[in-house]
Amino acid sequence: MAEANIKEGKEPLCESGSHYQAAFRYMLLARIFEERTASLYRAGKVVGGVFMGKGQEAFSVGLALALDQSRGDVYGPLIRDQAGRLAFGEALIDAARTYLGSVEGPMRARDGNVHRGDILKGMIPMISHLGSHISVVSGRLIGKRFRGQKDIVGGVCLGDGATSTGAFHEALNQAAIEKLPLVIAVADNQFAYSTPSERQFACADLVDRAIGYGIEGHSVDGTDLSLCLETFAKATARARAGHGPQLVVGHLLRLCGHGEHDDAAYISEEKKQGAFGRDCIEVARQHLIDSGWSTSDEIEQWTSEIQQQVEEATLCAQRESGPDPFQETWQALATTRLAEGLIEGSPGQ
Amino acid sequence: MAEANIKEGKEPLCESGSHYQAAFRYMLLARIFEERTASLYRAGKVVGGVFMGKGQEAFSVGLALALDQSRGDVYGPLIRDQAGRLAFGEALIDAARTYLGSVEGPMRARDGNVHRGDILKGMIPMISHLGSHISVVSGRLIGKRFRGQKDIVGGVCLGDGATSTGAFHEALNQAAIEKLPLVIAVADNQFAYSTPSERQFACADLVDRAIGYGIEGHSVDGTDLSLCLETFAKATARARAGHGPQLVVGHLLRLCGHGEHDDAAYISEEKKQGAFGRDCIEVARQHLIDSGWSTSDEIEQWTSEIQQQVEEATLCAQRESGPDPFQETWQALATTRLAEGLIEGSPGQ
Amino acid sequence: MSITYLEAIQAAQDRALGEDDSVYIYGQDVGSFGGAFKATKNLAAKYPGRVIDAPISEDAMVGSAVGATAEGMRPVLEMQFADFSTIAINQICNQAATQFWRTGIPCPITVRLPSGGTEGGGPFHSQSMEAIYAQYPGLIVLTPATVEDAYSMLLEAIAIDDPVVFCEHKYLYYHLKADQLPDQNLPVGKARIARAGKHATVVTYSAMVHEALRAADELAEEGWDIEIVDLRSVKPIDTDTILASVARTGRLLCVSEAFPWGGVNAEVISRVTSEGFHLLDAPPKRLNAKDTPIPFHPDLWKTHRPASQSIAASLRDLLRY
Amino acid sequence: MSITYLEAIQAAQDRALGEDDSVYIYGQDVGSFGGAFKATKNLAAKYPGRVIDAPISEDAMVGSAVGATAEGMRPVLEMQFADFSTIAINQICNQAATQFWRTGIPCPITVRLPSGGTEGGGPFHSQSMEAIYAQYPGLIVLTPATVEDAYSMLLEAIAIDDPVVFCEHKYLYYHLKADQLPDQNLPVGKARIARAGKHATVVTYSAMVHEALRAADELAEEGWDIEIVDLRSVKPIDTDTILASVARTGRLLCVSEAFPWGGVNAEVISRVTSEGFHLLDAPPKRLNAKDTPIPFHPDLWKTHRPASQSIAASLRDLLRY
Ligand SMILES: Cc1ncc(C[n+]2csc(CCOP(=O)(O)OP(=O)(O)O)c2C)c(N)n1
Ligand SMILES: Cc1ncc(C[n+]2csc(CCOP(=O)(O)OP(=O)(O)O)c2C)c(N)n1
Ligand SMILES: [Mg+2]
Ligand SMILES: [Mg+2]
Repeated sequence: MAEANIKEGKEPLCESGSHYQAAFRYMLLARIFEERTASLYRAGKVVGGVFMGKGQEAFSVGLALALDQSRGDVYGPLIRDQAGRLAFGEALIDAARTYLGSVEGPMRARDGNVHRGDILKGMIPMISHLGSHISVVSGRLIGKRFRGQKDIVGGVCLGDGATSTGAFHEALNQAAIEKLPLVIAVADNQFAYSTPSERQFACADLVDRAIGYGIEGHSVDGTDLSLCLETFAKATARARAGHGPQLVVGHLLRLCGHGEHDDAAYISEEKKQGAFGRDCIEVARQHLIDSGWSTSDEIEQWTSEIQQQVEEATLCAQRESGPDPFQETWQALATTRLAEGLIEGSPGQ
Repeated sequence: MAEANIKEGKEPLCESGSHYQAAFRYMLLARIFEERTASLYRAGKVVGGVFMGKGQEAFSVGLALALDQSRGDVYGPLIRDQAGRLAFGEALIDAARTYLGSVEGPMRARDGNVHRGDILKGMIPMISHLGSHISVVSGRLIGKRFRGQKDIVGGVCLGDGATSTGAFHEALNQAAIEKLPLVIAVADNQFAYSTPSERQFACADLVDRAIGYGIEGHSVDGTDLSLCLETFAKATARARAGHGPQLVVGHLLRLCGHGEHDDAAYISEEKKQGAFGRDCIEVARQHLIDSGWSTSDEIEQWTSEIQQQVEEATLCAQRESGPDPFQETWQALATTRLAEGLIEGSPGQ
Repeated sequence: MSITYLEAIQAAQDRALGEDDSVYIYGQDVGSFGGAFKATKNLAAKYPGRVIDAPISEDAMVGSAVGATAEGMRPVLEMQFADFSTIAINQICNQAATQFWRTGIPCPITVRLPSGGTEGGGPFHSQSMEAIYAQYPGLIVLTPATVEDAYSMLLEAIAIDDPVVFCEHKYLYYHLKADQLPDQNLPVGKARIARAGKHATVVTYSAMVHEALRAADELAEEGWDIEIVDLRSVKPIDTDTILASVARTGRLLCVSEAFPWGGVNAEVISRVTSEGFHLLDAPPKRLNAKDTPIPFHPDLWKTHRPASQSIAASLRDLLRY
Repeated sequence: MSITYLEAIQAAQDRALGEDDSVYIYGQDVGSFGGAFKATKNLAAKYPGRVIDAPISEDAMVGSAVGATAEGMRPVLEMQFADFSTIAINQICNQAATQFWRTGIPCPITVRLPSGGTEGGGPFHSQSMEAIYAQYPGLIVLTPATVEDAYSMLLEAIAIDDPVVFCEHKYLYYHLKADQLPDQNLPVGKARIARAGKHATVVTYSAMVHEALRAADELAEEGWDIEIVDLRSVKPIDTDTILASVARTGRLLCVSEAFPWGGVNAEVISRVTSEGFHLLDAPPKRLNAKDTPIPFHPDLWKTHRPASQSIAASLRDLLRY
């Protein structure tokens, strides 16, 4: 991957070609990787479910590129943030290993697919319960404040549906009280599984929630990479500068099923043709060409490079072995002396 | 109690003398009863804690008088709603019995003080977990909708602190989606126990939350009975007319400790002298006199009548016996055949 | 005709909606989509306005259901996975479960929990939470192991005047089939002898009944006759049926897919040893999942939960005593 | 000097804050107010910025603490009452408890639960939730019964690299006094013989230890010598100490203030009967609170929970066997 020097300045030049290019390439990588994963899923080669970020790559990458892992920023992705994960610094092989059940993966096959993370590197390994990772990201920011670390930002991702959870509310309110440098990215993709937005919330735009928490809000067309980069750059800069939590709501459409098992027949043609139904990758590709930052040939070239890269990662992960139950410690405690001999599934047996 | 015909029309005449008088007398009754209870508490005669509504009577009574129990309205009071409970239709003796541990009380001494309620009469018996009664009130409105009952309103009370709970958020959002005729009365008394508002929320006024749920909001000086009556009359009428949930935030100050065990030393003189530190009962008394609706003599007269009434209720409850453990069924299930013989605290013994 | 465990659950809800207009269904994606597992397939169209999509708000889902019962409704709630019921646990255990005792007014809600492990389910889509709920007074906790029970017990759950936590096992959804739905069945509260035997008793429930049956087949080839008691309901527990079985066999193994500390196995062993101590010819044994979160990878998962092989091994130990 | 159980808890937090600057305290009203029970009295002034008032958001309280551990912090959380921890149960059991197993990164949080019944506490300010938490893998659950244990075990809880649920009993807060705080004590994980005896063993913990001691005094007058094992920690459970005691006495009564289905009593009985079946001269017995919500009125409450009289009665039954 081209690791363009996009994170140097505090405020990246959003409309610079190299920044946009880098963002686009992460999007492309995510898309191609996920498509590969989906086809492996259909072939029965993937453990667990596959949840794609199709249509959400611009918004996802927007937040992640505004964060800087090396300075200590924290990132809490959710199920549709393959693009953001890669942009934040995840190695593709880690993703491949997790989907393909390799024991070399970051979760050692104990947990799977979208639940992967790397705590030490600032990437939160989400649990499934929606909304519950937000306060975890906040806690890291609180911890960093105790440690005297300054100018840090935490970014956290969720969908429209997750805004209905009590955990979302408690965490946002807490972050507002503590005036934490937290950027909350809500990808409003118009559906939570099959449930349309009108059955999920009743405000006009989820960004309307910001005022009720006393935090700043931003609403953006999530299909437009330029706007996403710009909005997250701004929101992140505001958070870093001490203006407290920033709620960023992206408007877009999930261009796939909830998971690969779902044909999403419930998404109407009207929505697909609607304002936010366009594919952010196509939009970005066109923008790259129109602005003269790339040519279609160059993009073709990247595409085949990326396909190659994905193929390699996938093959590598597939060749690795799965976990060996007999090598497992089967121990849930760090404190070994307090771990009981419940190994046979029954105390002391 | 004077049961003035204040509930006849859909929109009560707030500025009518009789309505105001009735409201005032409920406030006075609540205040005098609670003071009596507090002194019984200090004498060690009350079971459990005592949480007073001192300073919140106008706001509390405002909601309750806008509801009409006889038409099927539902009321979900919280710990500082003695005034509202009485105005909604609670018999004083029920309150006295609960505090004094009489087995004749509505909770049969199984549960206590502020947890009392009467499900059949539309008064929700709150559990302690803050925020969790809001969706219960919503559920009753959903049930009534299924039953084809129209023009019903549910009123629910809570404090500023309870707005930080996930349950509050889930319930408000749910009510907004379902467009329920729910009036949510938030008594912002500047403290949750000892915790001041700035450690509880970061928005300017909790009414700012309304827009984020897509519901209507009202903010009112909770120390002014006229404004409270007017605001709740309006909010309730809007809810009844199908305009969905109404968030009413009252600004006031808790004029007592969190409970009678708490001297509230943490409430500053400044807050006490502040805009919302005045006693709503004094304000209302003055208003009654100034507007020529009552004389001080008349109010004196009510006061001694009420004192008498409180004395009688208290004495009556004190004379009644407490629960007899040997008469208890000790059965948590309605379905007797499925209740196990766990009576000796141990199955089958 | 052949009907799956999942279809039986759909059919029970269909019948309940059809027979009683106070029944309604509320849960995420249960409406026109028919639910994440299709347990409410076609019901929204058949019963307009009575099969309702909920926001991702488990606490409010249950709270509102409790309120609706006061208006005579009988709500059936679907948690998308049992694991997510932690978000509603306060409303289930403190609101719904305490209401009858506190007020004398029953609270007939049914909370369906798609429970238990499947391949690749992982730590948060595989949990067996029956013993968490069974600890709280005021709840009935059901764990059907057969298509027939899934059907009749769900119907009964909806009819019962108390809050019922209905733990249906996802692994059985498609794996289990029956020829037809029962007209009559054992009532809730009664355990069932899933297999008669004389050398040892296995007390179990839900998906583990089938693992135990397989283990019994294996042991039958070795000449052992294993009796299997399917609890059906873990609260209440049908202690009499268990004791009668142990009286016949003298040996007890309890099997549960839940975590090992406490739970149904410990409760059953406590009852048997307190009330039927002299019936036992050998120390009682139990087999649970391991004391770690439920692993994502199938190879780990298969080792984590009890299965026919480990049950058979435990039985051999028990019989050897 | 005389120090209460509650003061010991305050003192342990004081010392932990003083010795380790990664410790901080977070909970409702814990700051300048010193907490609903004054368990953090004076600490906010002594350790500025490290004893922090939380909003009424138990879920976010615990979630944020989990996050802070990744930065090397060791948060101590106060629930205002154990009962309110249901709001945080998902973060405790699914977030904190699974983290080490999932990622290999420890999660050292301590969650203090003011637990158990007091007069007039009622259904929602009296619960004993230790067995709910003990069921989940990845948690340590402590239940101190003495002033010394409250102090030393809380210090140890904060030092332990795993999430600890610290169930401190409200009834003991003021009732229990000691002369001084211990320099040394039994480590977490070890049970304690609270009273040596030879005719029967009572296994219990927390406030019930004192009820059991009173019952033992009563029985002593009748010539019986009762041994009492104070578990101190309900997860892990020190099975060896229990078995050794039962080996001496041949009789077992388990006593817990929690609801009767499952829980610590059932777990202990299961262990003893599985591993020490032959040690028992009589069927094991258990005594719990009744299977209803905890009553508000003191007269009901006293009957609802086990107390010295009912323990003595159970022991007489057991000894008569
Ligand atoms: C507390 C909780 N309840 C239910 C679920 C099941 N669930 C998983 S994803 C999902 C839909 C999420 O929708 P949204 O937040 O909009 O994200 P999207 O899938 O659209 O990206 C649901 C209901 C869950 N994970 N957590
Ligand atoms: C979920 C939950 N957490 C904690 C508590 C303990 N508690 C009882 S009242 C209270 C303060 C409530 O403050 P507020 O909502 O502002 O109401 P007020 O007392 O001011 O009327 C707290 C923290 C509770 N009842 N429920
Ligand atoms: Mg969505
Ligand atoms: Mg308040």
